[in-house]
Amino acid sequence: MNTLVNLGGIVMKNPVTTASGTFGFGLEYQTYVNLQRLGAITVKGTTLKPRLGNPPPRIAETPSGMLNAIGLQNPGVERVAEEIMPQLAALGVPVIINIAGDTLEDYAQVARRLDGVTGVAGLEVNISCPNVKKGGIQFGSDPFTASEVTRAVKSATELPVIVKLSPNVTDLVVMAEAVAGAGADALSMINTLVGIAIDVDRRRPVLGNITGGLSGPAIRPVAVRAVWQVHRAMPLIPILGMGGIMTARDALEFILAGATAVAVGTGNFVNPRATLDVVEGIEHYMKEHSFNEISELVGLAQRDINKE
Amino acid sequence: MNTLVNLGGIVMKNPVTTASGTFGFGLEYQTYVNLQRLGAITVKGTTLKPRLGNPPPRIAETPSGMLNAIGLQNPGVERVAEEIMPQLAALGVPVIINIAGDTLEDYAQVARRLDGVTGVAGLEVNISCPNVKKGGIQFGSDPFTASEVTRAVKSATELPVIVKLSPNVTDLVVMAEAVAGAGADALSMINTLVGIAIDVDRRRPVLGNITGGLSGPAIRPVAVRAVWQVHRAMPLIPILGMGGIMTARDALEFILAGATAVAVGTGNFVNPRATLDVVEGIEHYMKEHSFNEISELVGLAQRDINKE
Amino acid sequence: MSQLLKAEITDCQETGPGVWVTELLAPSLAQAAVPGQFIHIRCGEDSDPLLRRPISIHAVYRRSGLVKIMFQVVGQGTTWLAGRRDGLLDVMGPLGRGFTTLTGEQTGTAAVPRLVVVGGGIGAAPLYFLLQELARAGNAQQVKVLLGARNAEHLLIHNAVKLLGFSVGVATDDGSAGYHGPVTDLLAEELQLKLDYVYACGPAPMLKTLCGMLQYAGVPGEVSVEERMACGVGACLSCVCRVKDAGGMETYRHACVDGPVFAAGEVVW
Amino acid sequence: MSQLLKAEITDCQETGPGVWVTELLAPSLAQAAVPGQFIHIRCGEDSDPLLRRPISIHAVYRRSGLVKIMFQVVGQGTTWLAGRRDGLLDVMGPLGRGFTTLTGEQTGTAAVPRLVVVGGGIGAAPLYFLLQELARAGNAQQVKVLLGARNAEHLLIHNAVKLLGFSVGVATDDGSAGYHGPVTDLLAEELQLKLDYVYACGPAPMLKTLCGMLQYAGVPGEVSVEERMACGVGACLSCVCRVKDAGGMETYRHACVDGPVFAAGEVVW
Ligand SMILES: Cc1cc2nc3c(=O)[nH]c(=O)nc-3n(C[C@H](O)[C@H](O)[C@H](O)COP(=O)(O)OP(=O)(O)OC[C@H]3O[C@@H](n4cnc5c(N)ncnc54)[C@H](O)[C@@H]3O)c2cc1C
Ligand SMILES: Cc1cc2nc3c(=O)[nH]c(=O)nc-3n(C[C@H](O)[C@H](O)[C@H](O)COP(=O)(O)OP(=O)(O)OC[C@H]3O[C@@H](n4cnc5c(N)ncnc54)[C@H](O)[C@@H]3O)c2cc1C
Ligand SMILES: Cc1cc2nc3c(=O)[nH]c(=O)nc-3n(C[C@H](O)[C@H](O)[C@H](O)COP(=O)(O)O)c2cc1C
Ligand SMILES: Cc1cc2nc3c(=O)[nH]c(=O)nc-3n(C[C@H](O)[C@H](O)[C@H](O)COP(=O)(O)O)c2cc1C
Ligand code: FES
Ligand code: FES
Repeated sequence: MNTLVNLGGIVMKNPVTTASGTFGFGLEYQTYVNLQRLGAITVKGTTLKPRLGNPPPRIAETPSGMLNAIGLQNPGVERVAEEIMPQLAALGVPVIINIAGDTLEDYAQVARRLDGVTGVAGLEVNISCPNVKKGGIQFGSDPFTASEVTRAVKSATELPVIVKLSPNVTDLVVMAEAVAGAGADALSMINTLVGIAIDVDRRRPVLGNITGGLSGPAIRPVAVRAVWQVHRAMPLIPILGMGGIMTARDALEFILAGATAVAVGTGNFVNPRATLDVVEGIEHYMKEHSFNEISELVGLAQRDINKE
Repeated sequence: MNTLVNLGGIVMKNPVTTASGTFGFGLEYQTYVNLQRLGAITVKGTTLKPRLGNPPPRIAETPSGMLNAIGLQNPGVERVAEEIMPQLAALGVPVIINIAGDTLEDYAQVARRLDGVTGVAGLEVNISCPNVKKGGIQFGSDPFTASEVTRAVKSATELPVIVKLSPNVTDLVVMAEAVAGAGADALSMINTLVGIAIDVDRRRPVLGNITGGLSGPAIRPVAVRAVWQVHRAMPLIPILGMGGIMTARDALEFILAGATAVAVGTGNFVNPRATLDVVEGIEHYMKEHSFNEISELVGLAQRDINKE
Repeated sequence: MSQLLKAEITDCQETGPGVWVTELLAPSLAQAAVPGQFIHIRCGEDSDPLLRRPISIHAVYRRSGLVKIMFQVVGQGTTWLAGRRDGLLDVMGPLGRGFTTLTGEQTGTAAVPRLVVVGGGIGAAPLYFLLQELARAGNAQQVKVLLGARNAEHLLIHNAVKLLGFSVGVATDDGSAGYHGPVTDLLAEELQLKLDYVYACGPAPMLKTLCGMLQYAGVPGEVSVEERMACGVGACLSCVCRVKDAGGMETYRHACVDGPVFAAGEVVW
Repeated sequence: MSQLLKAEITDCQETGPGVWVTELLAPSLAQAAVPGQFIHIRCGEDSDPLLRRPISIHAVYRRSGLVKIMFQVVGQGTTWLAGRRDGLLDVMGPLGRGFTTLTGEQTGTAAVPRLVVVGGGIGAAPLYFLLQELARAGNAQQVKVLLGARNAEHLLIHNAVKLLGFSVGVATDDGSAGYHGPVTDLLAEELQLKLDYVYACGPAPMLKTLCGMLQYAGVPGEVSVEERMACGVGACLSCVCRVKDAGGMETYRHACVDGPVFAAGEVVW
């Protein structure tokens, strides 16, 4: 049985990684998870300068989901490269670093700094950040700015670049085409949906930041649809699928819809062993249904569906 | 205590109605609900000609939500006007008819046919239907076509017109402004999110139609956010809020975020008395917190939030 | 008339591998229910699982106000249900169109009609209530019950049905009890003699075969089908079953209100 | 070291109005736990409620491997938890940084230090474990315990604490037991004499007042705070608490790993 996948140049021994921001730098979960069993570790959003993040409360629970407004708290790319990467590199597992910024130049600088750092196997570009120069409009909601960010990052690094798409758009395929056209090696989807929870007793939003990002099982159908649509339109670009994965069956929904690899996010909070349970469950499924190559499963649910 | 609201010309004795497609024509729930206690009854999507709907399976359950792809099964506007409205009119409760179509002309004709039919208090225009003429692009995802539909319906009827917005867009406020500019008397939000569920054993989509609309508590944070954003941008246009309302507290989230009235949808399936529980729960809340007018609550959670 | 009620759970027992029988104290349900109808059960207080689960009424004891359901644990909802040993259960019911329980008069024959009742797997659940009613009507002699299962261990209701006085034929996929093969083979034998009516419930492939056989033999009957349901009351239009109408035109009917029991000749498989 | 484990529920009792004590058989937890630490509990098998719930360790019996938690039913998760009378509970723990249990040596004084332990409402829960440890260290004489509650009925742990040999002062909002007023008034009295260290847990307003009093009096201490948590292990960065660092600069610390116990002077209210 072969579970090896190639995610746009990042070679993973199995298709399972972690969703950025939900697994810290991996080390936080070492007590529960043998990190070396993971296909890759995707770490939290890293910016040029350290960031303190948003005022609390930063999370709110919603039915089968949660809202978060962490606000990209992180120690900055310098400390990630100098202090954290050496520890992670020692594990021998590919590390994907999620990067973010307020300007194109921010993204490019972070990417440049990480180029060649031992252990870094690829970058995941979070384009759901407001573009300060363009009046707060998100890079991720406009195909042109999204392609600009992609180009800026690509030209700053030799590393494989995954662009992470936001589901909060009218047409995800347009976004996918734009960033693929600008050189993205892979796509990851989905980032969180924008949501609000109101505290009915205090008559104000629960979160300090008012809006937050909705994640968890609640959004899974939206995420699977995103993967399906993009894989259908662009079958050749590898997709890292995520959104509400708790079990191997959830992960298989994404793979059957067209994802080459999957990431476990909020699921880690519920079951700290979720990543390994997914790895083992996929292996079990392949054995049970006699699949030798994980690639046979990718997009399989679309096979008998007529092209419109 | 005064719970009377005016939803763009539709006067409701309390702010609670039903979400289109989830309450049949109301009569199906008569055994469980005293329909006369409702602020209004919103009935299922009605088209010019009868429609058979999509092949089964038409629903799939997802975490705290469900996907549906009913495909607008309905008996057509003629039978709704002739056979169903007389029964509903006898109740003395305002009836809102949800209308849909493939072309502008379809919408206009359905609206014209319902103009003046006894008991019909207003129309709710479902713009999440593919525009046949424009190659299947949804009316609801393009501001221009959405405003065209609104104009077509407005000029075909004297009835108050509520336009129902789809959340599957990059910027809901742009859509809201477009349809308000075209004469919509009120807005309703949100329609379902587009989703897919995969049957991992059969390795194909669960729904006959592949994609379905996600509803239920899972989407509530997205719906509350939609109401919040639109009310913030356009505080004067009344909003009918919906998406995952199961209890009075859920309904109050929408009202505090800026909704003038609320609709219970998927919640009816779980608790057939949900609408009345919401009516009573809102009254109880107003008593407990000494609010005399329901209007005092509308948008209250935004009051102390600085305008950006 | 259907009601929304909190029924007290008075008993809950595992009666087969993964098959549970829960007993509810619900006098209004016991009074109103007809065989083939179902109840719609809320499984939990939270929003996952969200939708109610439809389960047929398995047995009714009108005098004591007790109602039983029999269900197979297959997923989230039924797992939750099997864990309830006491307390109150939130149910809607009775719902749907049940079986037409035939008497001699209804079939227009002077004699007691000759009926066959066919159950496959967990499909046997609603048939016990039907047989209770047929036994009360006093025509057990003229009813043959055929039950199919994967193997002997998975056979349901056969002992209880014998106690009601019915003659029972058994078929298993592996031959570990009764006939070795599909239960429809036993029906084929019964169809050699004149038959007035057949009632059936079971997996879709079995019902499909059975409807074909009945059509070929010209014998009327009724089958209970399963569709995914949300509302249970005809409001959401999710539970469609493809049927032929009187004129032979194909259309959709709703399993929750037009069914779950349909005339055997009506269903398009 | 923290573990993910299935702990057997050996008992569950309501000990106050809406306050429950659940006993778990969890030897590894009993061995490793320090007062002030918490466990992170999965409440249900489905996805609503989704996140684990953090609950402090209330009591530990190392020899029998038993651990108790004491919790107030306030919502979905705690309602579920109060319904568990047996079976296995999915917990992670022990988590967080607990109280520094002071001995004479640590404070640098030759004599046994004079300590005050202040609990408000359900905040008393983790303090019992702290007092168990202080009693084991044999300095019960030098510890004063102050407990506040809404009214006499809502008072927690006071009898158990007396049994451990501690002297207890009580305050209630309505005067139905002990002093009529906030428990911090009792602390003010204690602060008249020399005090070495104060431990506290309770509602935020109480802790805020208390930290102000300690700062004014120049007495060191520790408080346990509550923040909303997702992961419980420092990975999600949700549970931030605003603190002053050594240089007096304000920054965020994470209640799940840097706390829930913080130095009283550190927290910015
Ligand atoms: C009218 C009617 C009467 C029924 N009577 C009985 C009965 O007496 N005993 C019994 O054991 N079962 C009965 N069923 C089937 C029962 O409703 C499903 O097994 C149950 O809903 C599964 O719920 P779950 O949460 O355990 O499984 P899920 O996790 O929801 O699903 C497990 C499997 O069951 C299927 N399923 C889910 N919901 C339905 C549904 N509404 N209809 C058909 N399949 C479904 C799913 O596709 C999946 O394969 C009946 C169904 C209907 C429609
Ligand atoms: C380190 C720590 C230790 C704790 N120890 C105890 C204890 O020993 N006994 C006890 O009764 N409670 C304790 N709590 C509080 C307990 O975690 C919450 O009461 C519980 O999570 C509420 O869950 P629920 O599902 O019942 O309520 P929900 O429906 O989730 O919420 C009910 C209320 O509780 C608040 N709440 C929810 N989650 C948290 C959270 N993580 N932290 C703070 N407030 C929250 C909500 O804002 C809401 O007002 C502790 C909290 C923390 C952070
Ligand atoms: C607490 C939290 C923090 C997150 N931080 C980031 C981040 O820094 N960068 C990013 O691209 N996505 C971030 N995400 C989004 C996740 O990586 C993921 O796309 C999303 O949560 C959906 O997956 P899930 O439902 O499995 O959590 C965060 C999500 C959560 C819940
Ligand atoms: C089974 C079903 C059928 C629906 N049919 C319609 C419809 O005909 N027209 C329409 O505008 N919305 C329709 N909707 C959407 C609902 O009216 C509502 O916008 C959505 O379900 C969100 O609310 P909820 O989460 O409370 O269900 C339907 C929803 C469901 C679940
Ligand atoms: S289940 Fe809703 S119409 Fe049948
Ligand atoms: S709860 Fe996740 S960092 Fe503290």
